[in-house]
Amino acid sequence: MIGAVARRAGSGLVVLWAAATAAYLALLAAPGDVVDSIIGDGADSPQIRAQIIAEWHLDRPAVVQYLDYLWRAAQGDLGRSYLLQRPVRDVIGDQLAPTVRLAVAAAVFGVVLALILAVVTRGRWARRVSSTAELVLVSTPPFLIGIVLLSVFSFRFGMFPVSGDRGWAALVLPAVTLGLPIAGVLTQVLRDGLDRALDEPFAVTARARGLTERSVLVRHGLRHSLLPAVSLLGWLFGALIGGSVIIEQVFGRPGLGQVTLQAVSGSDMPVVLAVVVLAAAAFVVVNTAADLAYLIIDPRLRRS
Amino acid sequence: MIEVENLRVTFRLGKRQVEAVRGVSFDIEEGECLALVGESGSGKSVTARSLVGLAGPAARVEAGTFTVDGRDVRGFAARDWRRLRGRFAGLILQDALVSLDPLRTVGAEITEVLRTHGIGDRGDRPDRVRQLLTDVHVPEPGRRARQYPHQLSGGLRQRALIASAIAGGPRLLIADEPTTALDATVQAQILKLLAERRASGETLLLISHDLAVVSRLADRVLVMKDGRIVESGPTRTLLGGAGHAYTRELISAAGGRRRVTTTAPGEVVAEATALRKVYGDRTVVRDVGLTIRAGEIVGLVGESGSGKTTVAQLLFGLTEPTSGRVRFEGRDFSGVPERARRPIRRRLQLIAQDPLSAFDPRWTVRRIVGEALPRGADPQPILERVGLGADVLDRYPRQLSGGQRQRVAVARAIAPRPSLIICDEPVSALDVSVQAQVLDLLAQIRADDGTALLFISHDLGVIRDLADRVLVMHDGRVVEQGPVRAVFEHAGHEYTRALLSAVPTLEGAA
Amino acid sequence: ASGAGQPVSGGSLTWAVETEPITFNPHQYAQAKARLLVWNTFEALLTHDDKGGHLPWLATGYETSPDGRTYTFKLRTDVSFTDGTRFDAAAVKANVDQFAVEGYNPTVAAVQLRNLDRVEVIDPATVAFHLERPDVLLLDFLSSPQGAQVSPKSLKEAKNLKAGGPELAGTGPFVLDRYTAGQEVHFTRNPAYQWAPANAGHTGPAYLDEITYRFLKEPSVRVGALTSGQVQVIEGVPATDEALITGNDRLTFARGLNSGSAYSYYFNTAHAPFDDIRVRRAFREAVDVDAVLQGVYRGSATRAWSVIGPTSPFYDKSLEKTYGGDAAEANRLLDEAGWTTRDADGFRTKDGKRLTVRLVQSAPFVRDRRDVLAQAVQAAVKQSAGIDLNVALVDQGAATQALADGAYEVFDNSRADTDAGAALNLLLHSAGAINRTGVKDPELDRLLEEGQASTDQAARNGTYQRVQRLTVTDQALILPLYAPADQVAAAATVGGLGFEPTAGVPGSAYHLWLGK
Amino acid sequence: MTVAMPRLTARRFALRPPRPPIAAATVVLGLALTAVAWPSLFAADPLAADPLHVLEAPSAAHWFGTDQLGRDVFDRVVHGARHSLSIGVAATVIAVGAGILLGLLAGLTHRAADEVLSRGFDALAAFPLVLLALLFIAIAGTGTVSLIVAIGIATLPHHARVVRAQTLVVRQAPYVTHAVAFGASRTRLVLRHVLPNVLGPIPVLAMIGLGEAVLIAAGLSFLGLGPQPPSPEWGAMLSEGRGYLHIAWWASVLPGCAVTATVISLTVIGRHLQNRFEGRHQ
Ligand SMILES: Nc1ncnc2c1ncn2[C@@H]1O[C@H](COP(=O)(O)OP(=O)(O)OP(=O)(O)O)[C@@H](O)[C@H]1O
Ligand SMILES: Nc1ncnc2c1ncn2[C@@H]1O[C@H](COP(=O)(O)OP(=O)(O)OP(=O)(O)O)[C@@H](O)[C@H]1O
Ligand SMILES: [Mg+2]
Ligand SMILES: [Mg+2]
Repeated sequence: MIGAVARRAGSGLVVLWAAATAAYLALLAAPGDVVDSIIGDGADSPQIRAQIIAEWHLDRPAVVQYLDYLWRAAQGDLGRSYLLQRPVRDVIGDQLAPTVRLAVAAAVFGVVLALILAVVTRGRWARRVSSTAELVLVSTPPFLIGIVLLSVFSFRFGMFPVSGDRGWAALVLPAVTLGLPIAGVLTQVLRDGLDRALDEPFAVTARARGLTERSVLVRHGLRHSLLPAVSLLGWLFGALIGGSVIIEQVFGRPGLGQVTLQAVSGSDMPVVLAVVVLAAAAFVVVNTAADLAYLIIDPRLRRS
Repeated sequence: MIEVENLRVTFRLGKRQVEAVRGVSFDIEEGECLALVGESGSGKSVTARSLVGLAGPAARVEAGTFTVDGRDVRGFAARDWRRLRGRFAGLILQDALVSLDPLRTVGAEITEVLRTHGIGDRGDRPDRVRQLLTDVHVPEPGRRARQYPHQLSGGLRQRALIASAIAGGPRLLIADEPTTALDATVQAQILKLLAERRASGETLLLISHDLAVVSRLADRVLVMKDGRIVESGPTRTLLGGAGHAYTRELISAAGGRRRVTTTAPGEVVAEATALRKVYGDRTVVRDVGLTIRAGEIVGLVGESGSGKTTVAQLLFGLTEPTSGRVRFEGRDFSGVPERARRPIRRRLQLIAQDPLSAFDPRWTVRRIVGEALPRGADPQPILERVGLGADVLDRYPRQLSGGQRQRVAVARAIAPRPSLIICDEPVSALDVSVQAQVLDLLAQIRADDGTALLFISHDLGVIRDLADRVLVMHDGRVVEQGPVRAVFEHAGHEYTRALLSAVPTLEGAA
Repeated sequence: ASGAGQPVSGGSLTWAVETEPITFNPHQYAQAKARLLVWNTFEALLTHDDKGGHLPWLATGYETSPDGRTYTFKLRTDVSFTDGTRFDAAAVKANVDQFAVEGYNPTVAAVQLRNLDRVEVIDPATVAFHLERPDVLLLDFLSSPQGAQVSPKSLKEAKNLKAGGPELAGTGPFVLDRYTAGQEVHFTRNPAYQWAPANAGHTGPAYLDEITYRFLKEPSVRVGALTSGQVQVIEGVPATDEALITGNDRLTFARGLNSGSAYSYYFNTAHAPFDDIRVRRAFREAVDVDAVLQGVYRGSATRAWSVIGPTSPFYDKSLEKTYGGDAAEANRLLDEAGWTTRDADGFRTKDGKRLTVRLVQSAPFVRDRRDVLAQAVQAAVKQSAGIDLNVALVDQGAATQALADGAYEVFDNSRADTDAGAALNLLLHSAGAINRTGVKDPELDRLLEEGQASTDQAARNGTYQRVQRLTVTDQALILPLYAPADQVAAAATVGGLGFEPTAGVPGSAYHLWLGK
Repeated sequence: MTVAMPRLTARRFALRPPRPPIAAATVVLGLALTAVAWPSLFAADPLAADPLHVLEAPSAAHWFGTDQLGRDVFDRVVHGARHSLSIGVAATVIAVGAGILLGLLAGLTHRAADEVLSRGFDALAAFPLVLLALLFIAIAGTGTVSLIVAIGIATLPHHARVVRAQTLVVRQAPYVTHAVAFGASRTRLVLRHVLPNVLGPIPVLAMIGLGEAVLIAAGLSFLGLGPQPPSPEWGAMLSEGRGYLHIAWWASVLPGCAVTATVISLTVIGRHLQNRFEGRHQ
């Protein structure tokens, strides 16, 4: 198991390097002059340009810049934001916590809801209703869900704050909005996994022992249905990150999504780059976690 | 103990109704061993599962009389059934390899029965589990209890499954094809174990499609076909003089029939010398040499994983040997580029175990067979040779029955008039009755065309009936070879003897 | 102050504002919507009365030399910055000199301080501004946010001087102690505050203990936040929601017209098609401004007829109803100008080129749903005259770029300068920092300079009326749309809400209290 | 490395549609027809503003009401079908086309190439889709073309993975072995057996992928990264209309419903086809 983790860490580093490099190449490929981006709406004069070039080391060969970038990235130094004129680390550092809070809350909500729905809606009608609802949730743009929730629960009933990141109450609606589609997908996967598991001969065997249907479900089925769900961890992570860009916009929350969006529309490549590298890092962690979860859930994968 | 009259089980599949069991009547007496035989899909499993109320959620079960343990179960609620299960009747499912939860330890599975029925208390359950495993002859029961199913061999798994079925101390044990997926040697051990259970007083309902298996154990036999019981009676009488044609067919399939009409072996068609195949750090085939002459049927037997298929692949030129050489029709067939093999490719054909995946799913039979024939040739005569009518020509493989598919595979293989056909377990996936037909067909083709066959099987009975010569493989090596009769009657190698002794034979047949 | 009763001290208030300032450094001030925040922390030498005149604030008074080239200010001596630094003449000089730093704020250096020669510290309580030529707009500058006084210590030490924030100390009634980008800015009361201007209505420290401004850029979100009680005050109430608020007796509503220039479209005459006055006129005729305003603002907007807003003393009322809204005339003018053919989408073309004009809007400056207004104008000119108005809503950087490259035909702007002359200097003078029309007219320049130099109010009125007629009527450089206004809605318990005299924008939090 | 299953596969787990998706097919067909024919035949100009009739509730004159500029929301939704669907289709075509090429390349060429390519697919497929699209937009700028390519690139890895996996399966299928027995050349194998069997499930995937693409496109243009106003793209309409949600829900909710209806229909049809393909409905 330790070997597996070490191997994962190794390939994780490769992924990180690849992401950093790909993002860097993308940056080089981006049209437009870096100096222009940095100047933004500031004063523009040859001296200032020269100063910027010196400050950002834009005069050195691309290879040197690349190696320098990797070296600094390895040390956690992701450069300075063109747009905000602050170290990228600070920009992201400030905004990381709200996004993580949102993502965790949404993930917990989505997963718990999915588990409950998958286990509870076993009857024919419950299942039909639930699966229709899931289909709708999965197919509805998250911002529509968000807007509707916002107007009902915040504007109409004033139950939750309209916007921002002030306390737990402000987390409820965004987390629900982000979590609902996730719950939709997960419920489908879990239910399908349950159906499959409960059709397997070992489930029949378990019933033949006199187990109640509920025990068969909980003791045998659930764990099997977790396997396909775990393989969705990476997807879940992607959905959380991607979704938070939109959700943060809808709910006016601070966070990485806003930072990314701003950086994307302002061509603030150091920030975009950092977000990509950060996401790659998180991706590596999540996938390692998924692999470990597999090992925990499925003894067949463990090497004896 | 159990009385069933006019049992009908119907499945609802969408709008369709499938009548799996159509009016079956029988009863089981305390202490007897009743066998249920019949071909695949005849309704054996459904009948057996109905006895414990597990016919499935889509099933509708109706019966004139249906008493279990003296109680009418027709109005049973879920919890009434639960009380019966495990306690009154233990069920050993058909698919031993997947009937234990792969994510839980064997011990946990057995403990579950104890806990469900409140047998013993927390503290002494591990001991009970150990005892149960010992009862079914699992060595090192303490260690095995902590292992997961995938860590056990097929035989051990089946034993563990039996242990969990008897954990609740049931009076009736229902064993649905308890030996199907197992090697012959392991089969014998499991049958022995079941005989022991029976001797200890348990009532046994044994289900099998293999008459040879049941003949050793059963007091009475019920023969099912198409959801009905076509014949029943004490084992001895039934095997002695079956009235129903279907039963006779089953008996003859199990009893075997020598098909060989020896032809004088011709020149050497294929020749392998000192074949060795290494995958990673595992040597899968070691030093195998073999010669096949025209018109000869060579059997290749051995337990699962002994390297039979790998030898076939080497002969066929699908993989290159690590060392050694294959020659075919006097030319080098290994160590040369595929381009060099191509001109004589058609002279070497293959029939595999699973015909379905051997056909491009988008191709009709016409196209499949057409590919093997010279351009523009009519596929119909060749289909006639394998006993298929023109009506299958425009069907897709999926729309054929297993037997029909294998016939198409044979037709495709013989169409280019090959000098050698490699058959890798060509009948293992088929019903006994269909098996016999395909084997007849192959024997006929050898007789007509003088085509040589390399026939791979783990079923010694089949080899005995068909082959001229046999090679026995064990752990990648050929441990014994020679004419069938010689090998079967005077096996030199102890492994061969083990294999042979495990072959079920029809006991009590006339 | 209906339900708020008598002023009481204490409490904390949350106010939702539309615009997040791009800077908290008053010297960098550029968004009218940020003005109410500036005056919480910073103060200027002078302030406005409600008649366009000036009142002393950090200064106790000033004298103008007879040649109009030296202004000498007497300063208060009891004032200190919140970082402990004393406010004195040296501080004033340090503030003005800061503009001379390269790249600090070139616009102010080039415009407002164009005529400044030097600042002289006469004694700690006396400071003199020496001008190269007479310039009455100096007073306007010294009462504007850009003329506000920042602690010299902050100017030297702040790491993010241009962005401002908690690092920058002022003398105001509040201290900015926390800023969360994208979220809110928080102020606490300055307990030492004792120097409110005479027209402030009260003296001593502010009533409120603390005030939080949350940045909610969606109008509907602001209204929702107010009606659901999550904030007590909002500004920028969309016209569509006014009825909702006025109909609710737990809420109050007020509107103030801004000073300065009207919100107008300025035509770029530097290249085709607006180098042709007929096309400019046609564009104006193609828009039925009243209908458009009715649709977008539900009749709550005041139509502008001139480049100057109707509250300014310089406003030329005679321009009203002299142009616009005549589609037939628009089409005639375009035919005459040679835009006679139409393409598949119904747009006019000439020599195979579509009659396209581009409007580039910078997102941080979009307020009052000006993006929606632009779309309404877009639809109007298309429908009535086949003009393709191409609207792009972009970030600040891209907008600057487009303007620098001349990649626009329409420029939209309103300025909330208290003295409309200051706005016109920037917009219309050939050296104006935001002269986006590309007009270089010696006559116009002369008029503007005359208006800036004269201290005689009547003479200035005359001068600026000629400027308006020249640009609006004669040259059709401008399509004035509406007079910017601020709308404030609040819970009835909030007292002291009002608008800054002259400027017409919501006032600072100094006046506010929270009734029980 | 085990790589998490991307979202498309996730959807695939879903239950079989409750009923033969005739309704779904009708919706999609209707949408497609509307997108192609209706705008030019019947509907009025989706850009035609009427400042005197803004934010009017749905009525006989304006089925879906009017928006903040007095434009007919129904007309805009109908025209939006053309915009949104063509963005989705174009993006899917890019994704599927390139996915097939790259997947075949990985599945049929040398081990090392496969290793490199499929590692790449794995990593990209698991990388947040929206982030991938955003990265591309950051480089290429906003706009419709950019949006299409961004979505295409972002969803490409998934298709490539499926094609690759399918290629490997088919390549090793016994029937390919059998074709070898008839002396088929490599090219013949690929053309006659591998390619047709690999491409078989592609239309199904594309159908589900199309729903996905429409959804992402709406999301990105909601963020202002797609077609710019006044273009009647559904996501953009939602974004514009949300400021008026509490007084005119129709201006934002109805375009949103159009997105949902489209995506649901595409998904249902896709799943149905998939079930058919996998032989569940023999
Ligand atoms: N859950 C089910 N739903 C629908 N049909 C079923 C179900 N279970 C069994 N059947 C059908 O009932 C018939 C009898 O099946 P059963 O499993 O009893 O056969 P069997 O005799 O045990 O065959 P085998 O030897 O292959 O195990 C078959 O046609 C099968 O397809
Ligand atoms: N491509 C391969 N890579 C690695 N190991 C292989 C490969 N093919 C076969 N083996 C191993 O070689 C051994 C022999 O396999 P082979 O398929 O020849 O056995 P077999 O005798 O045909 O068994 P069965 O009766 O189960 O078909 C097995 O242990 C198998 O795991
Ligand atoms: Mg069975
Ligand atoms: Mg084999």
